[in-house]
Parts: sequence; C-alpha cells; structure tokens
Amino acid sequence: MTAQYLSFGALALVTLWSAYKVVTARLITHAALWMALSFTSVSGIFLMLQQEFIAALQVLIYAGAITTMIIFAIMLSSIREIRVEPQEKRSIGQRIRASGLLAVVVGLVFAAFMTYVYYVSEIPKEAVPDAGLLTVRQVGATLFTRFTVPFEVASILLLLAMIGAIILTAKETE
Amino acid sequence: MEQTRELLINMGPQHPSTHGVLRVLVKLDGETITWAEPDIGYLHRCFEKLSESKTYTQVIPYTDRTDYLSAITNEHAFCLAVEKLMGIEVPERAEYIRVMMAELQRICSHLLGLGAMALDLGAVTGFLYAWRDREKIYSLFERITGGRMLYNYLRIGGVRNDLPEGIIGTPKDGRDKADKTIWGFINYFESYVLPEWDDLLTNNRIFQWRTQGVAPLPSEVAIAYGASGPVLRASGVKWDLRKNVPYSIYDRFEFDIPVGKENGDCFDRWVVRVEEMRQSARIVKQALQWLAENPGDYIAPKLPRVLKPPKGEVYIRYEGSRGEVGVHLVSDGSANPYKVKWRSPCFTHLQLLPVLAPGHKLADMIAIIGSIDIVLGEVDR
Amino acid sequence: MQLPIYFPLGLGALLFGIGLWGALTRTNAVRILMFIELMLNGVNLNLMTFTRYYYPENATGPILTLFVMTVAAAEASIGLAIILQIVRNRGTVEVDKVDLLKG
Amino acid sequence: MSLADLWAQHWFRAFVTGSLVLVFALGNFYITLWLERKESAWIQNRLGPMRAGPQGLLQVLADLFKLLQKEDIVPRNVDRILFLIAPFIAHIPALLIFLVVPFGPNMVVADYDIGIIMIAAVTSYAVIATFIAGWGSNNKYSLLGAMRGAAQMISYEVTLVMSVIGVVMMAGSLKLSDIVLAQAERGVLGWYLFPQFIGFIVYLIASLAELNRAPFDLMEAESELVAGYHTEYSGFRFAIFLLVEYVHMIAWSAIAATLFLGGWVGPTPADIPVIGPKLFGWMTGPVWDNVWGFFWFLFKTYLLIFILIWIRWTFPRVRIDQLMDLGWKFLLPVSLFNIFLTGVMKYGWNVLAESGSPLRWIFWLWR
Repeated sequence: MTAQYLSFGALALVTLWSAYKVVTARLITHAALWMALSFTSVSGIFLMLQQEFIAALQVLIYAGAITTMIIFAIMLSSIREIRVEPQEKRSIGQRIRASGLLAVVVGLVFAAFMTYVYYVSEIPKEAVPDAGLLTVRQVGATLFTRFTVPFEVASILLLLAMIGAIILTAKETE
Repeated sequence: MEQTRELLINMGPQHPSTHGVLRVLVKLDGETITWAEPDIGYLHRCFEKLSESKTYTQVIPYTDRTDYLSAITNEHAFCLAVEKLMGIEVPERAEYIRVMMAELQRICSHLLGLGAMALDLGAVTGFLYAWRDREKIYSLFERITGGRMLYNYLRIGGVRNDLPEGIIGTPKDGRDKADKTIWGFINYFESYVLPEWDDLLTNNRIFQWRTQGVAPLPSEVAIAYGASGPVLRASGVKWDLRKNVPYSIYDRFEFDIPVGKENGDCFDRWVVRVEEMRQSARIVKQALQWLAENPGDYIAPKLPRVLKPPKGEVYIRYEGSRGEVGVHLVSDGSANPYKVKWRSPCFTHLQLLPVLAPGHKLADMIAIIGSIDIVLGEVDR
Repeated sequence: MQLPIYFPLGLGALLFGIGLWGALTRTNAVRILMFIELMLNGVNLNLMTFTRYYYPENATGPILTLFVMTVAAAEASIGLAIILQIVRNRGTVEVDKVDLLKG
Repeated sequence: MSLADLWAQHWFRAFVTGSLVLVFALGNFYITLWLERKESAWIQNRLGPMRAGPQGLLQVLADLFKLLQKEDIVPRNVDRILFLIAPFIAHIPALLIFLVVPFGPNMVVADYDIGIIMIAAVTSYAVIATFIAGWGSNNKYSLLGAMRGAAQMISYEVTLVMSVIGVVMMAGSLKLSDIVLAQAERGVLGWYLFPQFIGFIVYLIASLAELNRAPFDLMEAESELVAGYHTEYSGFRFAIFLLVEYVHMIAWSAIAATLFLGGWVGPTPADIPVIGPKLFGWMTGPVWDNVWGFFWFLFKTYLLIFILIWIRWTFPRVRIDQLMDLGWKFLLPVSLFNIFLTGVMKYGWNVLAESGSPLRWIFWLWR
C-alpha cells in the first residue's frame, strides 16, 4: 500500500514540478526538456494504471516525437530567442499570474467540476477488481473492427498534417 | 523575407580534417556552405628568405621541407634549376636514379593523399592501408638515402650515392613478402595494392556517392586559377610537364597521362591519382630495367666545393606530385642565391577552395580539401 | 489498484491547470504549443484513469487516447510549421506581435 | 501476502534484475570494446593492443582508468546542468532496452506484452540526450552534431520500427519471448532471418544509423565536426558516452538476434544424434536450458556485433543528405514493401494450406 502511494507520489511530484518548470523556465529549450520529463512521468503513471501500451505510446509520441519536433522548431525558429527571453517589468497582476496561483485555482476548479460530473453521471461508483486487463491484442482488434473508420480518418489526418508541414516549411525554390 | 541566420564555423587550425595547420572559415546555411575562405600562414618558415643566406647545396635540405611529403621531387626541381643555370651535365645513371626516386616518391605522396582523403571521408582502413604501403617505400628510401622522410639525397649535378647493392631486385609475378627490393615493391604494388584500392574505395558505392559530382571544376576555371598536376588533369586537360615540357630524361619513358572527365569532380581527382600511381610504377619499372642493364658508378660530376653560378636567372617548371612546382632562381654570381622563388601547386590549388566549396554540404568541404590534396608546408613555405 | 481514484484524476486536473495557466500567460508561440500538449496529457490521464478504474476490459478508452495522441502529433507538426513560417516572415515567435490583422 | 509486501517485492526484484542487467551491459561493453579494437586491427593489418594483458585484454581497463582519473572539465559558458546530466540521460535507452530482451528461456527482466513498442519508445531518449549534450555544450560543432543526430535518429527510428513489423506479423505478438518461441517451433529455416530477409537487411542498416556508427556516424564525424555532440566532454563523462555507444550496439544486436536469428534457440549437446542423450543427458532441465539459451543468445549477438564492427571499418561515411535520401526514399519504401509482401505471403499460405494445393510450397517460408 505504502509503496504504491510512494510511487504515485513521486511520479506526481515530478510531473507537476516539471510542468511548473515548463511555464517558468527562463530558456525555452529548458522548457522543452522539462516538458519531456513531465511526459515521461505521466507515462510512469500510465504504467501504474497498468496501461503499458498507452505508456509506451506516450513516451514514443510525446517524449520522442513531439519533444524532438519542438526542439527542432526552437533551433530553426530563431537563435536569438533561445538564449534570452525578454525580461519585462511586471505589474502586480502579471506577478500574480506568473506566480502559479492561477494554475492551482484552475486545477482545483477543474477537479471540483470533474468530481461533480463524476457524481451526477451514471458511471458506476464502485471500482471493478483487477481481473481481466486489456491486452494489446484486444486494443488492436477493437481498433480495426469497431473503430476502422475513425482509424482511417486519423491516418488521413496524419497524412494531411505531414503534407501540410512539408509544404509550409519547404523553402521556395525557383 | 528573413532568412535563417548563417552559422560561421571555423575549421582549424587545429582540426582533424584539415591537412596540417590550415584554417578555413566556413559560413553555413543549415548544412550548406555559402562562403569559404582559407586562412593560411600558420606554418610559415621563411624558406625563400632563408635560402638567400645559404649556399646552393645547403638549400637542398630546405626544399625537402616545402612539400615534405614529396621531398625528392622538390630536390629534383631545385637541382635542375641550378644545373640549368650553371650548365652542368648530369651523368646518365644519376638521371635514371633521380627519375626512379621521383616516381617512387610520387607514388608515396599520392598514397598519402588518397589515404588522407579516405580518412576524411570516414574510411579509416583505407588510410591505414596507404600507411602500410608507404612504409614499404620509406624502408626502401631509408636503405638508399639514409633518411625516411626528408632525404637530402640529390646533389647538384647528380645524386649523393649510388644505389646500394641488391636493392633493384628482379621482376616477378605476384606478392612476395620476403622480397625487400624495389622490384619486389613494384610487383606487390601492381598486383596487390592497386586492385585493393579499387575494391576498397574506388568501386565502393558509398565512396562514389560522396565524391561523384562533388565540387566539379570545369577545365577553363581550372586553367584560369592556375591549377596544375592531378587537379588540372582531372578536369580533362591533358597537361603533364613530363610530356609537354620534358625535363631531365622523361622523354625516354613510356607512360600515359590519365585525364578525368570534362568537369572534374572529387571522384575524377581520385581516379586520376590512382591512375598516376600506376603510370609512375610503369616509369619506375623502365628505369629499373635500364639501371639493371647499365651498371656503373659515375653518379655525380666533380664540382668545386663552393658553387658560384654565373649571374643570371632561370625558371624551372617541374611536375611535382601535386602539380607544377616552379623554381625561379636568381643568381648574382656569389655563392648564395640572390632570390629563390618557389611556385607551389598547393598554394595555387588552395585558392580554388572558395570557388569549389559554396553550394556544397559541410561534409563535402573535407572531401574537397582532401581531393585537392594540399600540403601546408608547401602552401606557407 | 488500490489507489483512490482522486489521485490520478487530481493529477490530471492539475496538469491541465498548469497547461492552461501557461497558455494564457506566455506569449511565445512554441511555448503555447507545449502547454497545449501538457493539457492534452492531463486529458489523457483522466481518460486512462476512468478506463482503468471502471472499464478495464473496454478498449475504447485506450483507443480514444490513441486518437488524442494522433491529433496532438498532427497539431504539433502543423503548428510548428506555421510558427516557422511566421518566424521567417515576421521574425518573431511572440504571438502578441503577430497582429497584422489588427487595424 | 499483503500488497505492501508485493510492492516491496517488486522493488526488490527491480533492483536485483536491474543490477544484473547493468553487470551484463558492462561486461559485454568491455568485451565489445576489446573486440572492436582487435577486429579493426585485424582488418587494417595491425596487431591492435598487445601490451596490457594477454592479447591486450586489459587495455580497455587501462584506458578506462586513464579516462577516470582525468580532470572533469566543465567549460565556461556551457549550460552547466544540462552538460553534466547529458551522459547519464544517454544511458537510459541503452540500458532500458535490455529489460525486454529474453536472454534465455526464463531469463527476461520484464516480459512486456508490448516489447517492441517499448524498445522503440525508450530509444527516443537517445535523441533527447544527444540534443542535451549538443546544446548544453554551447559549441557550434556540438550543436551541428546534435542537430544532425536528432534528425538522423528520428528518421531512422521510423524505418527501424517498420522493418520489424514483418516479424511481428509473422509471430503475431509484440512480446519478444513470444517471438523467440514462435521461431523455436519453426526450426532453423523458420527463423525470421529467411522469410524476413528484406526486413533483416533494412533493420541492420537502420540500426547502424540509429547507433551512429560508421558509415552513418555523422553526428560525431570526426573529420568535419571534431567529435560532434561530445566535443566538449572529457574524462569520465566522455567514457560514459563511449560506454553508451557500445551498450547501445550490444542492445541493438541483441534485439536483432532475438527477432531474426531465433534468440536463445539453439541446439544443446543433448541434441546430438546417437551419442548426445547418453553423454549429455544430464545437461537438461531448466537451469541447463537457460545456460545453453544464454550461450546461443550471446553467440548470435556477438555474430551481429562482429558484422557491425566489420562494416564500420570498411565503409566511408555517407553525407547527411544522402543519409536522409537513403532512409526516406529507399529503406522506408522497401520496409513498407516488406510488410506488404509478408501480408500477401502469409495470406497465401493460410488460404492454400487448407486446400492442400502444391502451390502452397511457394509460401512455405512465410507459414
């Protein structure tokens, strides 16, 4: 019991701290790396939830692909803004906003809202026992039977995104 | 429209890919070179000025150290200049020894050039193979001259000493590891080394990717920039001073001038060098035949201890390993040369870098430096 | 799984909150993209929590998460491409300076 | 047993197996490094290290001691924290891969259902580590190397995963131990090396690129970028990068051995006809199975490592644009074709095997 709490606590702490650092890190590259850490620890929580498949995908897509893409964008976008971010004089309002208070407030509001929805909804309030977890095989089978059309749509979306990104970033050649 | 900022990169003077202490400033747009400029002078040793305070014989060791990878050819060029100035007749045997040594030196120098280019392109093994074979030439040279790299072997009017006993050997087929003679080396070189280079690199697909179409040098540009030697020949110009302006006894030898395609690229420069090694081996074989058939010991004429050439000047064009070596010698009648001007092919070829590099990738840069095969000792002198 | 469900749910909500906070306060376009990814992560966490606690044998949750990730990846690639174009054309990544449409 | 005990047990198990993996990785790193030196020397007509120990076996130790006692230089103007942690982050993927690799019939640390996806996932940290090292060094060479490396690894990861999908299709599982067992049933000719020959070749090339080994060692191309992303590193941090490089190589070879060469499957002395059972009959049972499994696994892994080293010391380096062309325009389409081919062949066998048509032997390899 305690071990579980400890594990979750550690992961949650890392997640939140790194997410906080994404907002407050001075350098944008640091922010990107903190974001990768945050994604990683979220993947750890997925593992705790016994969702290995999603945990691996989380690392693969978020920590791998998206972080690298963002890093590349940072490198390519502007050398100047990597190193120094403009330090402006802040008003009190900005300071409050920058303090992270908003995060807590918004988070709590969301949590409360979700708890409310959770209680008014028809979701069973008793957690089901551990037996019978999903296997990748089942996920795959469902994906290619019940969700064939969404799957194809998602594929087309990715394809379009790829083509779009290439067209947008390709240098115009005469 | 704002473009991505260019990155200024400094290659050298202490950089693993620049041959010697060359510094190249490169501006990169992403990975593409937009501007390149060689910065030289890190190895300047005042060779030309230094020569003015030496006697003619004393200059010879300094010529070794200009293009230190091709020492014999430099000595040869300088000796030819002094001999022309003084009108000295060189004994026939000495001429043959000189030519044989010069061609062996050319093989040796090309081996290093090719090996270094291979190393730059990441083929470490090719480099070590070149080293291994060069070692064999060095051992031969050590037996002949006493020096391994800088020989001080040629003398004005001849050579310092005759070939040692039993070094010529006999022609044989194939490789004989125990055969430590010049013939043994040539046999080994022709039957083993040259096919190996072809197998390992020339016909290697990755090597061809890296070199074919990289930095093409049209013949008119090559001529306009004063390129010579393998670089010029790779651009398709059939120009070899040994054939076109024969000096010494080169008109007695049979050999071909390898040329590249119309627009010589790095691969052409490579192939021309490999081919030149083959031709040099041919010349060495002919010289060896003559030397074996005509024994003798007259290798240098009797000359006064202190040479005082008559007043005048002379210019010698010499086909060195890397291109045209020019020696402009001015004598005021004293024991020391009034002026020694050394025209070095590497210095000229280095000026091609800003022309060749732009538009290519950073990785091509080192292929280009490797393919024009510069020796900084000669660039800076 | 004996962990109370509020733990992962709360974590997801907080993650979402931090993401929202950042997206609202920061002006750097690349950073805003990062915060959107953080928010999506919070959402995914919630999805997976509910799946794990109540429908462990139903593949819909993971698949929905998969789609969220797909969309996130697509969004990131297109978003970054657009940002790169903005940088090339306007020389800035600050969203409040990209105001050509403002009179 | 209470849940707390179960979790404690998990942690204990994680600790022990993790240590074992570390020991395995370090031991093989040592051997691989020595092998690389000896093999390169052999290829290049040299002797290689000869002085320290018999055949230079202690040379690696000597070098490591040398590197360890060097001053730990942290240049000025670097991003200090990133610079310091980069080597350790580079470790993560290299070691995590070993978690799912079956060393023997019962020797696997964590037999995930999603073995291959997990491998693909943890590999992404290599990119991040490269980037951290390159950017943290605040050096143009490092940055260029890191950018190249990141682009290269991202591109080739796609190819790598695609080349493996054929194997997954044939085995019907992402679990590595399942894949080995599936191959064990099929006999030597059934190893996925043969039906998945295209996949194997593509995997080999792509893993070379993923490992940043010659001919794809662009991010540390010593002739243009000095040492790429670890230009500024020295002493033991550099040693760690070296370690990572080789552990990575062992890991990828181990996976290739598992996926294509049947992993730990192999004959034991008891399998020798006639005399085998009599003489070596006692060499059976779970422990001996694991011993022989481990032996064959190591043998196959080292066979692949040998090939990788061989390739490294034979070929020149390719250029970055050629690398990208090769990856995207050749290897990826080829691996996609391989997936298509595998599907068609497997379908063909499934259809024809029932009907008993003689044509089915065309598809036999893909059964």
